[in-house]
Amino acid sequence: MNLQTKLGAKDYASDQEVRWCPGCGDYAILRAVQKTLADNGADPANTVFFSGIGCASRFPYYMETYGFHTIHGRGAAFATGAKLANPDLDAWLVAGDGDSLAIGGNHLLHVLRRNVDIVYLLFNNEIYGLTKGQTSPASRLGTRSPTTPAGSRDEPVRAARFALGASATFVARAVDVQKDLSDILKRAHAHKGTGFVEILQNCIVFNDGVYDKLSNKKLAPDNTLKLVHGEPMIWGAERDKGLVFDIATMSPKAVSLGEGGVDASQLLVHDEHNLTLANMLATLDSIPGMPSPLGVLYSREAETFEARTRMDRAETASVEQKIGQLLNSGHTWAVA
Amino acid sequence: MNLQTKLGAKDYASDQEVRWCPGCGDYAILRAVQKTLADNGADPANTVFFSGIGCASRFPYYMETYGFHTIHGRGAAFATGAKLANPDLDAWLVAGDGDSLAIGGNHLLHVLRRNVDIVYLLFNNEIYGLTKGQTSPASRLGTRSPTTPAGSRDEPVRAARFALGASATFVARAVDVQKDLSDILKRAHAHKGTGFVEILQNCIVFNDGVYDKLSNKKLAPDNTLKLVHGEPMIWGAERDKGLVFDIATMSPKAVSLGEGGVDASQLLVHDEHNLTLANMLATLDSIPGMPSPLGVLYSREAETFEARTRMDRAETASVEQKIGQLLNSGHTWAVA
Amino acid sequence: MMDALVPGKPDGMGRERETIESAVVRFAGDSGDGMQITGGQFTLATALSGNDLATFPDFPAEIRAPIGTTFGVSSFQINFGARVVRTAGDQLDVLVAMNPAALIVNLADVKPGALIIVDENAFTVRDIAKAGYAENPLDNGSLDAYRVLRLPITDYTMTAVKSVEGAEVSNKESVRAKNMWALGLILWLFEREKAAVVDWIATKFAKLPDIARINTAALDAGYIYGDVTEMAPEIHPYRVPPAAIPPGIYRNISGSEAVSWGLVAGAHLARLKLAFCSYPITPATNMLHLLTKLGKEFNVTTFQAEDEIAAACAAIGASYAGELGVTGSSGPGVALKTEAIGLAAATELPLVIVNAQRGGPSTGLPTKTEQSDLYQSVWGRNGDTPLVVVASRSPGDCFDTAIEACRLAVKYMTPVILLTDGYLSNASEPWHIPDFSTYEPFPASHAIPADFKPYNRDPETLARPWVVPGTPGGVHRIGGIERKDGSGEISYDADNHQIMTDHRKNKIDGIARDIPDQEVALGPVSGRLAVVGWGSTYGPVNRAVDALIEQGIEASHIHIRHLWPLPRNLGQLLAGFDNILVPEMNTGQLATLLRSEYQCELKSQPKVSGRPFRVSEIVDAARELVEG
Amino acid sequence: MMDALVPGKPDGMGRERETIESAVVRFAGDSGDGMQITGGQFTLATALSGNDLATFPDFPAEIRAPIGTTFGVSSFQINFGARVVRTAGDQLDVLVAMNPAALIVNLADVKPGALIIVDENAFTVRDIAKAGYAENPLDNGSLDAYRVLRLPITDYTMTAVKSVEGAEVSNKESVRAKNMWALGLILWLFEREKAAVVDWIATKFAKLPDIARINTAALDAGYIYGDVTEMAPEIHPYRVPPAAIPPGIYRNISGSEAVSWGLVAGAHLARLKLAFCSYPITPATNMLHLLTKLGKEFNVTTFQAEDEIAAACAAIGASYAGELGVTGSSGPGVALKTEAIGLAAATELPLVIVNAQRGGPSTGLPTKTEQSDLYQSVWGRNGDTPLVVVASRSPGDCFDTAIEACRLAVKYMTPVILLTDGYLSNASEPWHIPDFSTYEPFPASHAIPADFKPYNRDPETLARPWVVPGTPGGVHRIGGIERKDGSGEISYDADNHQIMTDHRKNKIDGIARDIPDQEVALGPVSGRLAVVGWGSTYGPVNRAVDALIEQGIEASHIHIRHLWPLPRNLGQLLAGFDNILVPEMNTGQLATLLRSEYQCELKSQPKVSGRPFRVSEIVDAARELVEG
Ligand SMILES: Cc1ncc(C[n+]2csc(CCOP(=O)(O)OP(=O)(O)O)c2C)c(N)n1
Ligand SMILES: Cc1ncc(C[n+]2csc(CCOP(=O)(O)OP(=O)(O)O)c2C)c(N)n1
Ligand code: SF4
Ligand code: SF4
Ligand SMILES: [Mg+2]
Ligand SMILES: [Mg+2]
Repeated sequence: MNLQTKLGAKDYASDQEVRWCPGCGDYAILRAVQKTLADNGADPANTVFFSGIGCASRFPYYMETYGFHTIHGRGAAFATGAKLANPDLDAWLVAGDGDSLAIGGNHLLHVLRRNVDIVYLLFNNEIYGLTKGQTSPASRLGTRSPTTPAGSRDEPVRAARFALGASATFVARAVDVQKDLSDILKRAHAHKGTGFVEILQNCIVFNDGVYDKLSNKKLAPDNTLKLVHGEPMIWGAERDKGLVFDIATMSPKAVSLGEGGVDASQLLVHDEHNLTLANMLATLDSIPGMPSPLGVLYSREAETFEARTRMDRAETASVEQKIGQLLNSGHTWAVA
Repeated sequence: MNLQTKLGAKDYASDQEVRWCPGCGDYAILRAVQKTLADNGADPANTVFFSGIGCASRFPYYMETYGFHTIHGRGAAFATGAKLANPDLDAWLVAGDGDSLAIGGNHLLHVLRRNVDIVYLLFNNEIYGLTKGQTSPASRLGTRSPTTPAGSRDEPVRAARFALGASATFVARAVDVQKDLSDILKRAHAHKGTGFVEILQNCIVFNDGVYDKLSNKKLAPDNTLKLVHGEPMIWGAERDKGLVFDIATMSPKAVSLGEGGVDASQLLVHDEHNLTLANMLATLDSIPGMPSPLGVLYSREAETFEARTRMDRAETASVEQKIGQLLNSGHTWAVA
Repeated sequence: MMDALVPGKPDGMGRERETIESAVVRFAGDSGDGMQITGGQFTLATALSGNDLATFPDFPAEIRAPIGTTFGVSSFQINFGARVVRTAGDQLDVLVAMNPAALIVNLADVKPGALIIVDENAFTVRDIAKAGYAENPLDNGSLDAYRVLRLPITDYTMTAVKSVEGAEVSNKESVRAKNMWALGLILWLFEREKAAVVDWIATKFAKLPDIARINTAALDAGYIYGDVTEMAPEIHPYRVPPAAIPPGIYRNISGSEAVSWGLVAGAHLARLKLAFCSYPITPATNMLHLLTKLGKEFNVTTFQAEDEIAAACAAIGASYAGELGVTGSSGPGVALKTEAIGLAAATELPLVIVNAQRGGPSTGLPTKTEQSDLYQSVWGRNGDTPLVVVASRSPGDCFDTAIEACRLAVKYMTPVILLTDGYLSNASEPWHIPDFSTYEPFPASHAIPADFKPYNRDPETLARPWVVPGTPGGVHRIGGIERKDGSGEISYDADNHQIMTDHRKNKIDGIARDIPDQEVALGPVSGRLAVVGWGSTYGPVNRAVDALIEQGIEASHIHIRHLWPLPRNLGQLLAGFDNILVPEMNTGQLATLLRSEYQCELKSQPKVSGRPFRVSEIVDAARELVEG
Repeated sequence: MMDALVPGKPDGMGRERETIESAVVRFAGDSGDGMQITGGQFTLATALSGNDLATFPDFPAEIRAPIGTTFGVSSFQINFGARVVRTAGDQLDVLVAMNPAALIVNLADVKPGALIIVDENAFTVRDIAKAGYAENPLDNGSLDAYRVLRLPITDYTMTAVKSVEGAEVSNKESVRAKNMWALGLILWLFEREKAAVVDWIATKFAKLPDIARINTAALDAGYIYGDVTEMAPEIHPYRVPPAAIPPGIYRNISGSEAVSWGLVAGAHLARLKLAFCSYPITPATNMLHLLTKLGKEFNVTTFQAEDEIAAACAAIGASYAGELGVTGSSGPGVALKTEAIGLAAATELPLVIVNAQRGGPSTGLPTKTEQSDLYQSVWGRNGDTPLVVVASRSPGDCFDTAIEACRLAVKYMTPVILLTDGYLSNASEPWHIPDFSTYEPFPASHAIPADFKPYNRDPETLARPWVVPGTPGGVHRIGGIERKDGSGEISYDADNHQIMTDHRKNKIDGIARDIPDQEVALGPVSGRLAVVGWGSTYGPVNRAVDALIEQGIEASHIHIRHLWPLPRNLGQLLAGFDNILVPEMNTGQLATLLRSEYQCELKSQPKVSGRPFRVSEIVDAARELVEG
C-alpha cells in the first residue's frame, strides 16, 4: 500500500491515554517503536501488535494499528496463528519478562525455533510489574520482593542465552532509553524470521535502577559493549577496553588498549553469524568486570515459518468440486 | 537406611509386565537404570520415579520403587513439589522428547534453572511414540510423519543446547544401547542439582534407525565423540580424528591425527566446566563431518533448590503457640 | 439378533442357507493379526451386498503389546442386517478368535449358542498360559454352550500359500495371510462376494505381487473350505437379505473422516480458509492426520502446535486474522484450552473446538469411549462465559454437525464446542454421500460496516463485526479485559460490565431461534416414556426404543444435537411425557443439564465402562421405569 | 442508614452530637493521596470505639495512574454502627473527596442530603477538566442535593506543617499529610479517639521523626478544626454508640489474611507442613505474599512457580510426598489448573485450591469482585471428576472455611476448591479472635495399613491410604490412567472403570454426611420466602432479610457454605418455602445448581457489575417476588 502522505511517529499513537506509571521505561520504548514504524513507512492497517498480559502488554492499546491484547504468556501462539492465516501481516509482539520467561517460556521457545516472521520485543524489567512487584524468572540473585523477602536465590533466566538455546535466528539486546533503540528495532524488523529483542526496561516502581549501570549516561560507556558486526569489540568511556579470546581457557578476557596494552588488531571482531561467539556474549556480563553487550548478538538466515506455511487461496469453485470428489472418493457403492 | 542385603538390578524391577514394543530402545534404558540403582545401593523405599505421559513415561510402573505417572509434560513440576515437601527423596524423572520439549518445555526450563536435585532422563526418540508417530520438536528436518507427510521443515529443538540455554548445571548425552550408559547415569545422579541426560532412544516402530550412526557398532566410532574431562577430543575407529578450535573463525575444526596430521597436544581438551565449549559441543554434530558428542558436556556446582527450600519441621507445640500469637498480632481490642 | 426367517438358497455343498435378519460378527486376534483390516474388508463386502451396518473397532492401548497377551488383543465388530442398523450390536453371533487371548477377552460378549471360530494352531501351551487359561479351553468343555469351529487356520493358510507357484515370500509373510483365510471363510458363511476384497489386495500390494498372490490364495482357500467341507450340521451358512436402504451413492465413513471433512466443508461454505491447529491426543489425533493430507487444494492449513494451549491460541489468532480457526483435542487437552476459549468468548471471535471425548478423569482411558465432557463443555470456564455446544450422533452425522458448528461460530462470532467421542472417531458406517452442491453457503463478511465500532452488534444476531487486520480503515484494538460496549476499549465501568455480560448471554441464548426445534426421532411426541439421549448413544437408544415399541411399550426417542443453547421447545416437549429416561455414558451429565433447565423429573441411566450401551440395558432400564 | 436516635453529648463548640445508629463513610482521592491508609486508620479507631463495622477498599486497576484522572481514584468505604453490621453499606452518609476525579466517580453512591467534604484546593481548572467536568461542580449548583463542606484542606495542612518547629520536610511530604488532616476531621465528626492513630504514626515513621511530627500535626489540626470552628448548622457532629458485640478480643482482618492463616491453621491441625504453590494473579496474590512472610516457624513453605499449571502440579507433588499441597489463584489461573486438578482427583491426593474470584470472562475485571466461578468449580473438568467446593462468606469466615477445606481434603483424599473473591480478599472486618487451642486437630496418617494396597479404601470415608514415598514397605505406583480397584495398577478393564467411577462419586457424595446440616441464618425454617445465597453476598443478603422482616415480610436467609456436596437436608429445607430468591454476583450459577439438584422453582437475581449487592436491590427483588 502506498500511503499518500508519509506518516510521522505521532500518527502511530492511538487516542487512548497511556496508563503506565509516570517515569516507566515503557514510554521510551513506545516512542522508539512509533518512530520505527514512521521511519519504515509502515501501513497501520497492515500492522498488528500482539501482547500477553502485564504492564508491557498494554502496549497495543497505544498504537494506532491493529492490536490484540491476549492472555498471559501466550502472545506468541496467537501471533503464530495469525501469521498462519495471513503471512503478510506486519506483526509485532510485546511481552514482559514474566509473560515471556515464566508462563510463556514454552511459546517463546517454539516461536523462535519456528522462526515466525514477527518482531518479538521482550520488555525485561526483571520483575512482575502489573501484579505489583514479585520476582520474575529474570530477576537477578538477591532481588527482594514480596515473594522473596530475603532476596531471590533462583538462578535467573537470561533472555538472550535462552533465545540462543532455543535456536533463535536473530537476537539483540537494548536499553529502553538508548538513543538508537529504533535502529535496533529496524534491524529486528528487517530480519526475515523472529527478530527477538530483549529491551532492558526500568520499572520505576518495583525494580527501580536495576539497569542504572547501563542507562546512566556516565556509567554506561564503561559497562556496555556496543556490538557492531565486523568491528573489534571495544568499550569504555575512553574506548580503552577490549575483548580477546583466550584459547587456553576457552574464555573471553578483557584487556586494556593503547599504551602498554594490547593492540586493537588482536581483539575479537564481532561476527553476528557466529553462534559460539553469540553464546559467549550472551553470558559475558555474568563475568565480573565484563561489560553488557548491546546490539545484535546473533543473526542468521533461515527459512521462515511463513515461507513454509504460505498458501494461496484456492478458488471457491475448485474447492467446491474437490470436496464433492473427496466425499465420493474411496470405495463407494450405489443403492438403487 | 542400611539394606541388609545388597539388591541386584532385578530387585528394582516391579512385577508389572513391561509393555513397550518389542525392540524398543526403552528396554535397554530400563536395564541400565535398574543396574544404576543396584550399583548405587539405592533404597527402593526412598526412591521415586516421576514421569509425564508417553511411551517413555510408562517407566515408573516397571520400577520396584515409588512411582508417579502424572500428566503430559508436567513431570518436572510434580517432582519439584515433591522435593519441596521432602528434599531427601531420591527422585528421578523420565520424560519423552515431546513431553520435555513440546508441552513440557517451560517446566524443563525452570527445573533446570532452579537446579532441583533430581535426575532428568529425556528419552529422545525424535518422535511422539504413544500417539503413533507424529513429529516432535526434536524431529530432525525432513522427518516424514502423519503430520508432516512431505517431511518436517521446522528447525528442531536440540535438547542439550536448550538445556544449556536454560542454565542447566549438568548436561550429558548418551545412546540407549551404549554399554556404559549406567556410568553416565551415575554421574548424573551424583551431581548435586538437576542431572540432565538426553538419551538418544530408538523407536523401532515410528522412527527406526535415526540413531544408527551412533548406535551401530561399526558406524559409532566414526560418528561419536566420547567426552572425557581433561582429555583431548579424539574419535574415529582408528582414533585418528581430533577436534581443534580455530580462533580466526571462532569455530571448531576436525583434523587428522598422526602422520602428516596434527599432534594430539594441539587438540581441544574437554573441560566439563567450560560453558563456551559446552555450547559448541551441543551443536557440533550439526556441522557436516563432525561427530556427535556423548558423555558429560557440562557440569558446574551450584546451590540446589533443596538447599534453598529445605525446612525442618517445627514442633507442633511451638506452631500451635505461634498461630495463637499470629491471630492475636497487630492491633487488637477487647470487647467486654 | 440372529433370528431365522426363511431358508435361503443352498451353498456349494447343497446346504440350505438359513436366512436371518441380522448378525453381529467380531474378528479378534493379536494386534499383529490384521483384525482391523479383516473387519474393514468384511464391512465393505457387506455394504456391497446391500445390508445396513455399523461397526466398532477396539484397539489395544499399547502401541505394540507383546504377542499373545490379553492386552494386545485387537478386535473389530460389525452388525449388519436386512433392516436399519443403529448400533454395532450387543452380543455376538459369530466370534472369530485368532488366539487364546482373543478368546478369553471376548467370550463374555458371545451369545449362548453362537458360533465361535478359532485357529487351533494358535492354542499352544505357551499362548494358552499367556492368555491366563489354566488349561486348553477348547478341550475342557468350557465352551459347551457355544457352537465351536476349531480349525488349523495357520496350517491351512500355509498350505494355500505353498500352492502359489513361484511366490517368494518369507515364513512370516505366509503366516500373516491367515487373516485372509479367516475372512474368506466368513465371506462364505454370509454369502458375500470376494471380488471387492480381491481388488483391494491387488491395489494394496501392487508393488509386492507375491504378497498379493498369497493373500488372494489364502482368501480363496478360506472361502472354498467353507463351501466344500462337510461340517457339523449345526454349522451352516447364512443369508442376510439386503436392507431397504434409501437409494443413492454410499461409502463407509468413520467419524474422524466425517468430522474432518465437515470442517473443510464448513470453512468452505463460510468462504474461509480452515486453520486447524492441534496437538496430538487420542482419539482426536486422526483429525489432524486427515486434514494434513488435504492441504492447499481444500484451503486447509494444519498446524501441530507445541501444546494444547498454543493450539487453541493459534486457532484464535487465525480467526482474528480472518480465517476459520479450529482446534481439536480430547478431554484433558480441552481442559488446557479453557483459558484461551474464554478469550475467544470475550473478544467474540469464531472458534470451533472439536472434543473427541474419551474415558476420564485425568488421562483416564485414552482408547475407550465415554461422553463425560458435557459438564466441561457447557459450564467449564471461569466467569460467565456462555458458548455453543453441539454433538454428533453417528460417524456420518459428524459431517453435518461439523458444518453446523462452523456456521454458528462464524454467524455469531463465538466459540462452538463440537462433541464427538472415541467410539464415533473410530467406528464407521455406510454413509449416504450427500450432494455437496446443495449445501447452502453462509459466507463470512470482513467488510467494514457503516459507523464501524468493533463491538457494535448486528441487531438480529448480536454478533459483532469481524473486521480483520489488513483492512484499511478498520484499525482497532481488542483484548481480554472487559471491553466498552461499542468501542471495545478497555472499560472497568460497573454498568458496562453488566451490559456486556448481558449481551454475551443474550447472543448465545438467542441462537436457540436459529436451530431446529427439537424433534422426536422415534415414537409419539408425547406419552408414556421418552428416552432422551445425546451424542453417540443415538444408535443403541434408537434401537432400544424400537424394541420397546415392538414389545408393546409406548416409547419415544428424543435425541438432542444442540446441547447449548437447547432447542426452544424442548422443555415443553419433555413435559408431555410421563416418564423420562436419560441413558448416557457418564454419571448423569445431560440429566443434570435437563433438570437445571426444566426442573423436570427424570431417571438418569449412567454407564461408564468405556463401552457403548447395549440395547438390552436401555430396554431393561426403560421397562423398569415404566413398569416399576 | 444514618437514622437519628437521641442527642448525644456536645462537642468542643457545645454543639449537640446527633446520635445515630450507623453511618457509611467513604474516603476517596487520588491513588497517591493515601486513602487506604486513612480508611484503615479510621476503621481501627472505630473498632476501638466499640462499633461493629465492615469495610470495602476499591483500588484503581492501574499500578500508578496519572494524577488526577478518574481511573486513578482510590477509595475506602466503611459502614459502622451501634448494631450488627453485615455489609460495607449501600449509600454514603459521608463522602470525603480529595479531588474532582474522586467526586465525579463517587457521587452516584452518595445519599441525598448526605455530607460531602471536599478539598477545594484540589479543584483547580486543570484537575476539574481532567476529571471530565465542564465547570467547577462546587460552584454550579450541581451539589445542591447534598450538604457540602468545602475546605482548603491542602492549605490548612501546610499551615499545620509549618507550625511544627524545626521539621525538615519537603513540600511534597507536607502536602501528603493532608490525608491525616481529613482523618482528624472525620475522627472529630464521629467522636473517635486519636490516640491509636497517633501511635500508629509514631511506629510507622519511627525512622523519620519529622514526618511523624508533621503527620501528627495535620491530624490534630483537622480534629481541632472540627471541634472549634463554626460551621453551617446542618453540619454537626455525630455519635454512634457502641454495638452489642459479643465479648472477646477483636482485631481487624482481611479475607486474604484470614484465608492464609486458616490454611496455616488447617495444615497444622492435620499435623502437616503447608506447601503453598502459586503464581501471582490479582486478587489471589496476597495469599502468597502473606504466607511467604510466615515461613519456617509455621511449617509453611511457599513456592512461586513458573505458571499456574506448575503451581498446581507442584502442590500435588507436595501432597504426594506427604505434606499439604495448596494452590491459590483466580479464575483464569484456576482454568489452567483444570487438567492437574483432574489428576489429583484421579490419584486421590489431598489438594486445596483457593480461588479468589474476580470479574470474568477471560482477563475480565481483575480488580473487581464477582462470584462467577461456581460452574467452573462444581463442573469445570473433563471426565466424571467430582470434588469438594466450599465458599467463605466474610473476611473473618475465610479462616474457618480454609480449615474446613484442609480437613476435607486430608480426610477424604480429594481436591477441595475454596471460593473467595476480590471483595473478601480486600475487605476487612472486626474479627472475634478465636481461641485456637480449642480447635480439634484432624491428624493425617501416612501409616501403612494392614493388607496395604494403594486403592483399598476406608470403609467409612472411602478414602484411600496416604502412604508416601520414603516409607519402607510401601513401595507402589500411581498415575492418571484408570487404576485397578485396590492395587492401583493400570487397568483398562471396563467393569473396573465403572467401579472406580462409582467409588469416586460415592466418596464425594458421602461427604454430605460429614458436614453440618443446612441451617437458616435468619428467619423461620419454612415459610413464605427464602433468600438463598453463597459466598460474599452473605452480608447484603442477611441485612436485606433483616430489613424485610422489619418491613413485616416473612423471610428467611439461607446461606450455603458447602456448595458440593450440598448439605443433605437442603432440598427438604427449600421445599418448605413458597418463594425462593437467589441473589448472586453472576448470571445465576447457584440457581442452576439448585435447580439441577432439587428441581425447585426459584427466582434468580443475577448481578455482575463488579460491585457487591446493595441491600436495597435484594429487598426490592424480594418484595417483587412475594408481592408480585
Ligand atoms: C493466567 C494468568 N496468570 C496470572 C496473571 C497475572 N499476571 C498478569 S501480568 C503478570 C506478570 C507481569 O509481569 P511481566 O510479564 O514481567 O510484565 P510487566 O508487568 O513487568 O511488564 C501476572 C503474573 C494473569 N493475568 N493471567
Ligand atoms: C494434555 C495431553 N495432551 C496430549 C496427550 C497425548 N500424548 C500422550 S504422549 C504424547 C507424546 C508422546 O511423545 P514423547 O513425549 O516423545 O514420548 P514417547 O511416546 O515418544 O516416549 C502425546 C501427544 C496427553 N496424554 N495429554
Ligand atoms: S509498575 Fe513498573 S513496569 Fe508497570 S507501568 Fe509502573 S513502572 Fe512501568
Ligand atoms: S512406539 Fe516407539 S517408543 Fe513407543 S514403545 Fe513402541 S518402539 Fe518404543
Ligand atoms: Mg516484567
Ligand atoms: Mg518421543
